[in-house]
Amino acid sequence: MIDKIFYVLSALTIISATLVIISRHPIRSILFLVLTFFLVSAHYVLLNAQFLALVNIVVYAGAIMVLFLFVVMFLNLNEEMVEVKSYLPWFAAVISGGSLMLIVTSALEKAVLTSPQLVSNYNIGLVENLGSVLYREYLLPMELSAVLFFIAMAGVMLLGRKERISE
Amino acid sequence: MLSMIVLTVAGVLALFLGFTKTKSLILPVAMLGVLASAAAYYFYQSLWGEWLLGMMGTFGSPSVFVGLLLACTFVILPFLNVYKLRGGGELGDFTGIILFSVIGGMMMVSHQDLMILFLGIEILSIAMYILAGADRRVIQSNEAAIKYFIMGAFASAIFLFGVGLYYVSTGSFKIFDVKIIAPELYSISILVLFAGLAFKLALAPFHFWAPDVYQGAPTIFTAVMATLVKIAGFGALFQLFRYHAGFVSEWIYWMMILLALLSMLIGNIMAFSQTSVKRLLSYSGIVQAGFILIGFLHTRIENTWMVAYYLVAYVLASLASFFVIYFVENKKGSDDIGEFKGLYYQNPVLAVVFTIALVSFGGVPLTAGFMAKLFVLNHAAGFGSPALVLVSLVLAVASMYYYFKLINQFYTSDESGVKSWDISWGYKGMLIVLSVLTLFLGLYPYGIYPWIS
Amino acid sequence: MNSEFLIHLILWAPLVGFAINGIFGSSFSGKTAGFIACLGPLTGFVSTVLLWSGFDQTIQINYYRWFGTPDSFSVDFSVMVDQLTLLMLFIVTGVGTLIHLYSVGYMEHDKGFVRFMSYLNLFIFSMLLLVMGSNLVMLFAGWEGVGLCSFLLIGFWYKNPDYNKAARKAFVMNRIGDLGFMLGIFLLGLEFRTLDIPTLLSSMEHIESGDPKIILITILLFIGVTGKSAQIPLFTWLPDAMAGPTPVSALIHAATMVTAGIYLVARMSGLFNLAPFTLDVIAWVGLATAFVAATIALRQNDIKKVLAYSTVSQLGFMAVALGCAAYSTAIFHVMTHAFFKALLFLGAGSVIHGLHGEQDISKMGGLRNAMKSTHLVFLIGTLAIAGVPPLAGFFSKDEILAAAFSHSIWYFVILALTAVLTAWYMFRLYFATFHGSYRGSKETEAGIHESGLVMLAPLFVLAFLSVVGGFAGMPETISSKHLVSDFLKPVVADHAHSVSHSFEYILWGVTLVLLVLIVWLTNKMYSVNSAEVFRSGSGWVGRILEGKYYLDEIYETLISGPLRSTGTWFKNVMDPGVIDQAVKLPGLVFRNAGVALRPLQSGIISWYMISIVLGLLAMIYLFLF
Amino acid sequence: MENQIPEIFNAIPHTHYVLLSTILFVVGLIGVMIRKNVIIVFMCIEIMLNAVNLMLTSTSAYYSHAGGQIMVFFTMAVAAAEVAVGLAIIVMIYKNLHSTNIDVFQRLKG
Repeated sequence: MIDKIFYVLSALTIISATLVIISRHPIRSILFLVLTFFLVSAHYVLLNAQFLALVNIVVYAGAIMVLFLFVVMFLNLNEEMVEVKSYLPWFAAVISGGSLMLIVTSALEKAVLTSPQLVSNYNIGLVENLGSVLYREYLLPMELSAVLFFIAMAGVMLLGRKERISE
Repeated sequence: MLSMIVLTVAGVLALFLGFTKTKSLILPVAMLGVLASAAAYYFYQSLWGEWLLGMMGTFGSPSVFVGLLLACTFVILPFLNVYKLRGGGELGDFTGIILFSVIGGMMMVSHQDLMILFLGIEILSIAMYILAGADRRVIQSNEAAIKYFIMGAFASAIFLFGVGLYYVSTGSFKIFDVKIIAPELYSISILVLFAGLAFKLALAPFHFWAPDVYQGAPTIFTAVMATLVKIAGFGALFQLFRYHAGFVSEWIYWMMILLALLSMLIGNIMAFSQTSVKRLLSYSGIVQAGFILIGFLHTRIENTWMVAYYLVAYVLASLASFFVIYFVENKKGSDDIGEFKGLYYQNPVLAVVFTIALVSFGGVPLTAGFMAKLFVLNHAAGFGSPALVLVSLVLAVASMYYYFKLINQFYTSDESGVKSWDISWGYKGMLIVLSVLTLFLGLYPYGIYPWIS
Repeated sequence: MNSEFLIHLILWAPLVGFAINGIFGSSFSGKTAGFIACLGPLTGFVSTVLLWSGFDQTIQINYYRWFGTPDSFSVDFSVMVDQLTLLMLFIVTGVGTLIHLYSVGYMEHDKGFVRFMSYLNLFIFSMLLLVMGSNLVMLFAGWEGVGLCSFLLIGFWYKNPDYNKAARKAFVMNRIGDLGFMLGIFLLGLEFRTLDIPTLLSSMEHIESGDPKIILITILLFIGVTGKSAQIPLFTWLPDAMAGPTPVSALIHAATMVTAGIYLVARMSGLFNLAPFTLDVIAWVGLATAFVAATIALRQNDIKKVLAYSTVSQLGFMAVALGCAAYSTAIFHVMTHAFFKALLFLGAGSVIHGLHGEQDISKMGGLRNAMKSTHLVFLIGTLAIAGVPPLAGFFSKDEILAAAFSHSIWYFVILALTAVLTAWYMFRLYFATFHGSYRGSKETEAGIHESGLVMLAPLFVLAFLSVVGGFAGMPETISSKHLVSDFLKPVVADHAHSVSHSFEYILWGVTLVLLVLIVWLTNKMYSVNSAEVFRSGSGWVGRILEGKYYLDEIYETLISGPLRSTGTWFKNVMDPGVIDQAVKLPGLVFRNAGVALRPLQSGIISWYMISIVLGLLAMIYLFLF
Repeated sequence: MENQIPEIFNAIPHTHYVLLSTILFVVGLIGVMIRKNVIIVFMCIEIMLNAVNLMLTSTSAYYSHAGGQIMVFFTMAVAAAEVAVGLAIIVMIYKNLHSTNIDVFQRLKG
């Protein structure tokens, strides 16, 4: 049962991601991207990572995609863009993407990944577990990511401000 | 940790001072912050262990590279003053962003965990995307920002893919005590991580963004990109391979040789026919990065000094040349090679400083650049790759051609009738100090040996 | 005085002069700056004399440990003075002082006077570093330093784009030579784990003669020599470098810098003796250079160009001496050549000065009346270089001929022929300049004037030296004491040469007869009133020589079309044009490759990202599969 | 949920998840290379980040190692910061050039 769910979900995820990159219409791309995020969240639920599933929907589908949508609307880009018809980049992209996939696949084939002794706790994805790990083991990156937001904040203010030149 | 807190506080202060009327305080505060941070780093290192939770290390190479980062920032900060002209609000932003980006750099050079490395790269890169686009009404600057941003984000995604594969193949983000579960996947992950870092370092064939971005970005920030990012990137690479040298096999050695050669070759070839000096120097930066990479063959903690010495030589010359370009560009409105004609007659200090910087890039004896190349090539010869030494020597000599073509311009008398002009003594003094250091380190490399080993 | 102190003084005085003039020069009057600049080499010269008077053994001074690598390889910042260095010090500081003095007069009206003098000081310092350096890195530092100064000084009058080009040409050719030198040093360092010259030479004892590694190293070093000492194939920069001010031509491109290569080989004579093959190469290159340059000089009309080609030719003589392992002979010729060539250049400078910049000998003539002193010293110089006994050039050239004769008859024949040519073009120059009647315009004739005392004094000193300099090395036929080679014996590993006395006498006799003949012929041909004889068109030989074998024209055709270039290149493979060609080739390749690669840097982000991915994939395929 | 084994760990091998993430990553990669609209290119980069997130989360679950999921947390933080800055840059450039077509940005080249 669960394996069927997995395969259907995976297929849907890939299809929806593909639709993102082949839709001519930016709004459609955004909607498919939101769908992809939901599907990925479903995978998280399957993996017992409820907290991430929730965060994924809130942050990605909620905040980030709304931002995208807002910008697209703001810039009035909700019509098709005339893209130059050239098959060379398609060709190069598909071939290089395909070979990257083949490389990883062939490396995966030789690998024996899960060793049973590693699997001991299946509840790590729950929020109480994650929270304690985050604030105990991973406190340093947690605090340092504040710097990241400082920069983003200062940067957006800087880039958005009108430029004044007083000689 | 304390030093990073100090830097953050200084950065936040700078941001807030930018909103108030007391804008002249920004730079002193920032520079004091850098000094305090350095003091905190070197005098309270013993306190670090409990704070860092094994995620960052201070032993060995990190302390050298952090020192370099802070010193470099200290030199760059006063030059931000030129942005006072444009309504000081931006000065606070720039200062704050640069201070924050140094924290990213510190994370990169002292990481012991890929999580920290990734965060550090992002902090530094996002800061650089913003700085590249700082001249918001100049289309070149806009273009530089978007190019850097799109490609940088793409490279970050690839780097993150490497992190993911690393995690799959080892079950951890730690870069020491590695238990390899899937060797093939592990090799791929190391290669992908390397490629991600090579992008940030502008090593061929991942260098395409560099000339465009360096040319388009405001010159002062080009100097930041050419120095801070390179120091942080090479520091991160050093830390990564210092721990992994034992795990990855021979191929990494050949890969480094290939990338070094490719960078030197492509950088040289492209630099030959450039007319924009910033662009020329960005290609020359690619060549220099190739040379530095030679110092990574068989990365060991004992090699730190060599890489650090090369970086010091490179940073001194880069800062000097980009600042000179800034002043010329500011005066004449373009960085075309023709604008440098007769520079000696217009402003002898700038001409001489730039000459020394270029001569050092080219590796003429008695400059730091010569020593740096000599150490690196000696290292390569010691590991039995005479062909590499031969080719790099030939390329180093070939590079002299375009450096000297530029130098030639400075001393050609110029009929355009541009009057001689002057810059303030503070900047002049800084530039002269950079040149004197270049010469001093060429004459007495041991002057900094105790600091970098 | 303490000899170590003297060495410090010799080395650092010019640098101090450079620093003072470089930093405070703008606030000095011309006289002060000139005085300070002259003080540097003068101090050096006086100290050298003092040092020589109390000299008994090699002195080495280690300033500090310059750099080292973890694998116990280190290089000191150190200088040493032995007999060879001492002799070179005399030349560098002595001739240097005279030329400084001369420049004060020659350049006083130039607005860049102070800058010029400070460059000259810097040059002297670099040259001292070169001859005093006790290890090859020091030597190389000086080597690069003189190259840099030469680059700055050639292009000193940058208003003319030609000068710019000349400066760049000199630069590129020298870099090719330097590359060989650098590789040689690198290999030496790898092989022997030291670059200290005395240590290096003492470790040569265990090495067999003809070791391929040694041959490779010496060939590489010799490539460096061909660049700096203007040997075939890297000689064409030197005549072009005459674009610089005349004192520069005299100091750098005749007396000191170009002899650096000869000095290097003499310095490393122990090493070169182990590579007979390299010595043969040096000899043949020297022969070719001497002959080709002398033939080109026959038809040049620019007074400085004639002297420049003559310099190249004389350097070829020195190289032949080196190739015959007669190192002290080569150094002896370096010394005498420094005297008379500096004299000739400065005399030419005086002529040019007097004629307000005219350099074409077809527009000169009859100057012996207007410029009596210059005429006298120039005549002495001409006699000296032509080899009239008993002037300086006679003895040194005679010695080289003897060495060549004892080595191979072919060397001797070619060299003797070249010596005849030398006399021919020098007397042609002399008669054309000072005899006949003035061929320039009437207005300029009125302005002809003799140079001032500041310029003439050095000329007289040099003329005196050109007369007596040769007695330092009289052949054993005359005197059993050869001052130069006896002095250099402890440091230079000469092979013994001897020729029979009767041969010497025949040689001298023939020389004298030929000289008289040449003087008579050239006087008849070139002491003329019209410029007709200097025009081209006298047969194909003349045209080729006049066109400098068309080196420059061939180069021009090549540049004009990249498409045509390949074809022309093949056409000219057997032609001397290939020389200039080959020198330009790396630049051409790089430039064309740059043009070819530029489309890759298209500015299109998609393409950049594709290339990132392709690069990544290529790396994975190359290294992991 | 007292540490009982979710079915998925028995039914699906870990490699399938890695493969799925790789496919998603490659889809994003292709999108980046072929699309001309900067905003869409940027969205494709988001797909790539998400693919890696999936890889990290699944690996974290299979290895019972919380680090992976913490890393996802940070990746999201980074993505948010990147989006903020990136969209600001895009808006800025749109104000000057009135286009988001990637081929318009060709002034700097050579």
